[in-house]
Amino acid sequence: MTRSVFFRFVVRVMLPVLFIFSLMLMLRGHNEAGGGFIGGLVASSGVILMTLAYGPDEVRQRLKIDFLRLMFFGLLIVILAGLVGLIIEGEFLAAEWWKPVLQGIGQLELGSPLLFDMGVYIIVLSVTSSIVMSMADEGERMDD
Amino acid sequence: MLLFGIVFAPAVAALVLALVPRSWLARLTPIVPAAIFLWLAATQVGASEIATAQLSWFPSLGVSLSFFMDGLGLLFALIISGIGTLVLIYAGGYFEKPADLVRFTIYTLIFMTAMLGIVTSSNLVLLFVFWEITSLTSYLLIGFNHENADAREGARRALLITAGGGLALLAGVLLIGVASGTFDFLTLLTNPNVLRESGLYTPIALLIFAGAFSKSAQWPLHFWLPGAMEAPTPASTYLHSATMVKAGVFLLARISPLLNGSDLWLYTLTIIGLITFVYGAVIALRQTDLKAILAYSTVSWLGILVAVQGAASEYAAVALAVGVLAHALYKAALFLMVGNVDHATHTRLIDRIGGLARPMPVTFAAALVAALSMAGIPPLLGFVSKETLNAAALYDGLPSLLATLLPVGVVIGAAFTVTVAFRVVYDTFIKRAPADSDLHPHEANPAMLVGPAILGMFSLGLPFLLAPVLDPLISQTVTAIRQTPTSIHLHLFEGVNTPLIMSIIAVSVGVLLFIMRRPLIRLLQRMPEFDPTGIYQWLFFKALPDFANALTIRLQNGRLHYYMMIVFASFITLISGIILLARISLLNGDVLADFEWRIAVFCLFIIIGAVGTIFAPTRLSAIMIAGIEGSLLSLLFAIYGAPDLAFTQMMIEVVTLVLFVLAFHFLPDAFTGSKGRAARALDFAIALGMGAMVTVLILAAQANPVAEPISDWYIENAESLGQGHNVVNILLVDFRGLDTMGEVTVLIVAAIGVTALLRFRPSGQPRGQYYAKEAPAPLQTELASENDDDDEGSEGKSS
Amino acid sequence: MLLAFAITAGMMFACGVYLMLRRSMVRLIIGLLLISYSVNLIIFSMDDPNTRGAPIIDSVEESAMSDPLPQALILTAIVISFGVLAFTLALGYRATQVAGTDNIDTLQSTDRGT
Amino acid sequence: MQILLVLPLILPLLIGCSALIRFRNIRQTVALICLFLNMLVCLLLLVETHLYGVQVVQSGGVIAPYGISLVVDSLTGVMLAISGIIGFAVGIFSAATIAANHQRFAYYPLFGFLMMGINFAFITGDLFTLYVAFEVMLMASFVLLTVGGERSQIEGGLKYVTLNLISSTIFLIAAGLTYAVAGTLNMAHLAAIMAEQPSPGIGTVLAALFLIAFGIKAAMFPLFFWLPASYHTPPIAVTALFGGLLTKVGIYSMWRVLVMIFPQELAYLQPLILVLAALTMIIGVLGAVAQTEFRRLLSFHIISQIGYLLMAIGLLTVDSMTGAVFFMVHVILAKTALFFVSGLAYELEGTYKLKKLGGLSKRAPGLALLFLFAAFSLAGFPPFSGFWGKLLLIRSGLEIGQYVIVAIALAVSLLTTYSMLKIWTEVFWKPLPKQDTELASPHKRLSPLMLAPVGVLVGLIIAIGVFAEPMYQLSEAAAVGVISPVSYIEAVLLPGTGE
Repeated sequence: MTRSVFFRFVVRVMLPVLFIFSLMLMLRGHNEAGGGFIGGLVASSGVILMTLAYGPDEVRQRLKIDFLRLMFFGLLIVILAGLVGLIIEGEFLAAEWWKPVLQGIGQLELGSPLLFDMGVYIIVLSVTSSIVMSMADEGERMDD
Repeated sequence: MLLFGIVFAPAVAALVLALVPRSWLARLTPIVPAAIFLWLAATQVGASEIATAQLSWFPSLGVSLSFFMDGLGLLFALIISGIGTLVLIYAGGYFEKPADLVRFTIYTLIFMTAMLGIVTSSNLVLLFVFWEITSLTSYLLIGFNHENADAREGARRALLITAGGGLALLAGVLLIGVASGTFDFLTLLTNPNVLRESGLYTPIALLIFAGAFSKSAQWPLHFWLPGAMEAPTPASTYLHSATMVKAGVFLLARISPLLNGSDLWLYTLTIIGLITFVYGAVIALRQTDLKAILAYSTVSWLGILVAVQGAASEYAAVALAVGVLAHALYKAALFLMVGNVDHATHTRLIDRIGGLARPMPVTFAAALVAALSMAGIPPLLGFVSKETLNAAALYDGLPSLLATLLPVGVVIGAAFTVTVAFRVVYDTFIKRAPADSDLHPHEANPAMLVGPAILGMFSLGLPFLLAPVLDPLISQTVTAIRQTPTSIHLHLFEGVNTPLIMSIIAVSVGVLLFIMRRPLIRLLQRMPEFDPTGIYQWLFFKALPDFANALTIRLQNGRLHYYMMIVFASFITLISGIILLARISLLNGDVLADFEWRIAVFCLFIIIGAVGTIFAPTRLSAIMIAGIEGSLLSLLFAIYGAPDLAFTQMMIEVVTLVLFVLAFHFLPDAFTGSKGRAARALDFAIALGMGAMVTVLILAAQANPVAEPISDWYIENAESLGQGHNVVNILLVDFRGLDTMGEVTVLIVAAIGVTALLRFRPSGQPRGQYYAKEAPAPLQTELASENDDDDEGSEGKSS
Repeated sequence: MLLAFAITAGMMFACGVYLMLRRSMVRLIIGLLLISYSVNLIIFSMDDPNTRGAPIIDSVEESAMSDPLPQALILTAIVISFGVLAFTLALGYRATQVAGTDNIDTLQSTDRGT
Repeated sequence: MQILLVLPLILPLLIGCSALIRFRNIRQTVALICLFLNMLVCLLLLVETHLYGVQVVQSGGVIAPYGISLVVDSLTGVMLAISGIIGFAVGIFSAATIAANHQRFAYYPLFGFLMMGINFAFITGDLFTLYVAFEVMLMASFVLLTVGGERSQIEGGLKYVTLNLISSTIFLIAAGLTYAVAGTLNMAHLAAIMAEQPSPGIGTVLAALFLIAFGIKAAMFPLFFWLPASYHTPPIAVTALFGGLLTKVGIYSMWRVLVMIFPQELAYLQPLILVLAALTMIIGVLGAVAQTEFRRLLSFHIISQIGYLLMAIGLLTVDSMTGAVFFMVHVILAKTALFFVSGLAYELEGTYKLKKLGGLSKRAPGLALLFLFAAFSLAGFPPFSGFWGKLLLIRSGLEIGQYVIVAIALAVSLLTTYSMLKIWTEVFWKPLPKQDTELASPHKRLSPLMLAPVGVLVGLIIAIGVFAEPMYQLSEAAAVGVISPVSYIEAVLLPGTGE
């Protein structure tokens, strides 16, 4: 694949923006449009852009994340979020909220649904990224 | 409760033997049936009470482990245990390898339990269970020497025929249950007309006939029995002559009080039985294998045992009881004799042997007695049997057709039986051996002589013990068959009467035929034979596989296109059929109420895009158009108040496009596979049909709501229960979190799948290139032909 | 507006089916994609089209909110069909690779032969 | 209580997460422990349901019909128990037979996800969740089917995937339309609503949609083509798991959705289902007759047995459903055991072709005995489980005078015997063909780990045959629970009364 320098530059600028945007989408999901899915997808679009710009091998070197393993951590988090409800409320997946008020920042809303959404975020991110990178690998081999 | 012991003792012995497979233990097992025989003979013969035993088994179905020992069961149980003892003793000398002896003994003991179960069960389903187990053990015994293809074939044939009959019997038994509400024989007997009065009498009777006839080798289902002669001789003796093949006869006798008396019963049994009798006797004569001769003569005798039951007279019952006993005694002896001859000369072909009387005197003596009994020569038991049979054939309650047919048939069949009996003994023992034969015969070992000797003694001795031994037993049996208390007094000689004259005619003719047997046999062998084996072979090994092959190759033809067409066509047919038949309304008035041009045009664009994917000239353009479709759809979602949906759809769209491009960027850039115009038109019709169905389904669902949606609850409770404002998100992570859990699982599995598909390849499939350059193998038309491309291990290789 | 939705969904489905029947691997997968769009639209049309407010509390009147349940279902369905589609793509890619052709009807060996 | 109903989902998911463990042996041990625990939990659930009635958990504490109810009634209990047993058996068998390089690609995690999907499908009380469960199951089966990448796997997989995706699509449409019509997705709620609707009506259309969707999954005629195209291609442990369980989930869903929610509509479709059942039986068994390869032959038999289960739906009486549940348990056990045997024959002789196999009754008498029992059970001989299954189904047909289907079922049973004898004759009795003796691995022995799962399954087959009454009681409870789901509806919709 031919990758232009300009494209690489754009991607480098875009990446942090996309990543922060995706986290924001995930966190606000409970109240406004957004959530783990969308967040994860946006984050993975960053990885996709990187893959297109640098090729899968370089992305692996730079990110040092094994997405195939990461997704199982995401699944563990999802299960954990379910178990929180089971242990505290006695109902699997029951919502459990913890809302400490922090001086100067305001009220934080932490809860098992948020944990759940985080798990979903991680899974969607890592699944999409690993699929795209596997496919891109194939393209690399083809070029050889 | 002793009945349980009697029935299951052999099976327990088999289990012990299976756990301790030693030949000395196998040699001890005859003790079990011997004990059963002695106990039965000592306590049950002449007993006034019928022993019963019952245990609950499957009460919901009305099946219990209930046994009873009436006269009919007793007669058979004595034969089963008595001959079983002798056969097991005989086997101890017959088998050379200890492992074979153990295996044979295990099978035979299990068979013994099953057979005892058949004759003592009072529950019909229980009877059927045992019935099928005898078929299975018979299968294993016929295929005992399974290295031999004939043995495998014979075993399969026997099982297919008897299992087929078994299925009919099962249906019959279940129909009895449906008609009467019980499977218990003794309960059924309290109202013996219950089946005759139900509308199901004819099917029940026919199904029971099918079961009994297949088991008892009645013409034209008899042909499995000669094939069963591949079994080791002790098994043939026991199963295919003395006991199992009589199970059908037993079943008819057992069920007779419930079903007899109709024309169906009378004519079917008499005519089929008579045909079998004459056919078997005649065909037996043309055989040259000693076992085949005996097998056909067994078929013949089973025929007459069925035929006499048609009229259900007292004479018939007596003839049946004495006939079963006499036949078991002499035929078992003859079979064991064949085993000895086979052992000594390594051939069973009657043309290849002769003059065995001197080297094998004991065997000869036993065989002679048995053959004379078979021929019905006084004063042997066979003679008594023949007399009772003739009397039954002359029963004056028969309709005129049968009144002539039966006696004539009996005499003809009997004459041939005489000839066969004489031929077997004469040609084996007395006639000089052929000049070119190289026989070194020797007398069999003692274990193999016990059986024939004892059986001979019974055939010879019983006629002189009629009053003390046989009369009570036969009386009990007849009482059980007819369900009316009867007292029978048998006589060896009753004066000169019609039965005796019939006997004399039969013997005379038989002797005459024996003298001219050589031309007769040659004539018979030249005659065209109606052999159902050919039909069976054609049906099961030609027609059936050919049809199955042709059908399967047409249906399962490997073309995904055709599979999808069938699925879609089924969908269209079923759904449109139901909508038309059930008159589902499609329009509820306001489908156009909130019509907006803006949206209509928008929808039109989507439709144009969809059609565009079809006409897109290249792969890339098709993918791009599909991407635009997704974007339009997400806009539509946005317009109709679904921002999450719109956003997700949009993002997914981008990722999908990237994947498409990555995956198919390197493939040859041309669509293939388009076929002719007609095929295209059919595809088009199916596609349009599916689309129309979707449209109709949406309209139909909206036009016929039956309940209010539950969704208001979510909006009302989202804030209080879900602690958030975005109801869709709360649904996903709170209310319906399990869905989401399943969904992310799908994603994870998909990621594993993609990685595995792309990375894990069999050796020989290099990555990143094509290896099937040329066209694949041409269509196969023969399923049976070997396709080595598809062989295991080489599946990955390039074609 | 239901009629427009119904016809649109139907046409998308029809085009999807037609593409699937084209015996071409790429078109098969595009067909599957179109069909999944169509199904999303089918479920989406279950809601009353007069309610166009996003189901986010306090953003609009509750009576103007669209039904959140079909949306949640579609979201799940979209994501699932994305996973499935990704797998199918990889499978289709590998199939064209082992067969050396885009033509699906050449893949017959597993049904035939013995 | 709570945790018990969730464990059949969590334990298999944990197997999935075991992919994180780097060492193959530990991963395998974890998987086997989880499968064992899963089996125990499932059996415990069966016992509990039998003693205390329908068990319900509202996930997330959201009251029905708004949340997703997890429900274990008698039918679910039976299905969970049998799938737990099969799962563990296949797990052990996999440990003995699946090659190490196969395991590298997350074999056990995929297996876990598949079990999760199956359990999820059994346990959920929500129509859309059933769809999700199906997708989990399907996706896992897609991957298990194609891991290895042999050409045959790719080809078979493509057909399997495409046709099953069509099925999922139809299912999804049906679920969406059901929500449009009845405004709910909770099965208990739906059953209560649909019971009051006149028939035929829109419900009949929905029932027909579900019939097609589940008909594809269950491999009903004429929708079965994906099965013979693909089932023989993956490693035999996978085939055994698929052959034993997957199509049966389709049948289970028919019972749960068609019989429980749309009984009146189903009555309208009954004649059609009977015809389809007959054709499924016949085509399946004829397909088996035409095969000369061990696994293919068994694969076609799956279809034939599905016909028997469809016949019960076509008859739709308590007796027929009881027979069907009984038959289902039997056929899952027997089919899995037979696939195991075919795999072990392959281990010994390196081929699945009947022509090239032979002599196994001498070489592996234990295996021969196990095959004989399983095959005779499948053919419906006493004293094995298949006999009672067949008998109950046939009796239920005779009771309501459906003689034609009964006659067909009996004839098909004879052909089943015929093809089982074909395998027995060719593989076990026939001497090993001479020209292939050098191909066979003459010194290979079967390890106890390979034989144990077959032994246990065959032991169960015999146990069910001999102790048929308890199994009948369970089946009857399951059948009654589906045909008149009052207790199911009450337990889900009126919490507190079901306990």
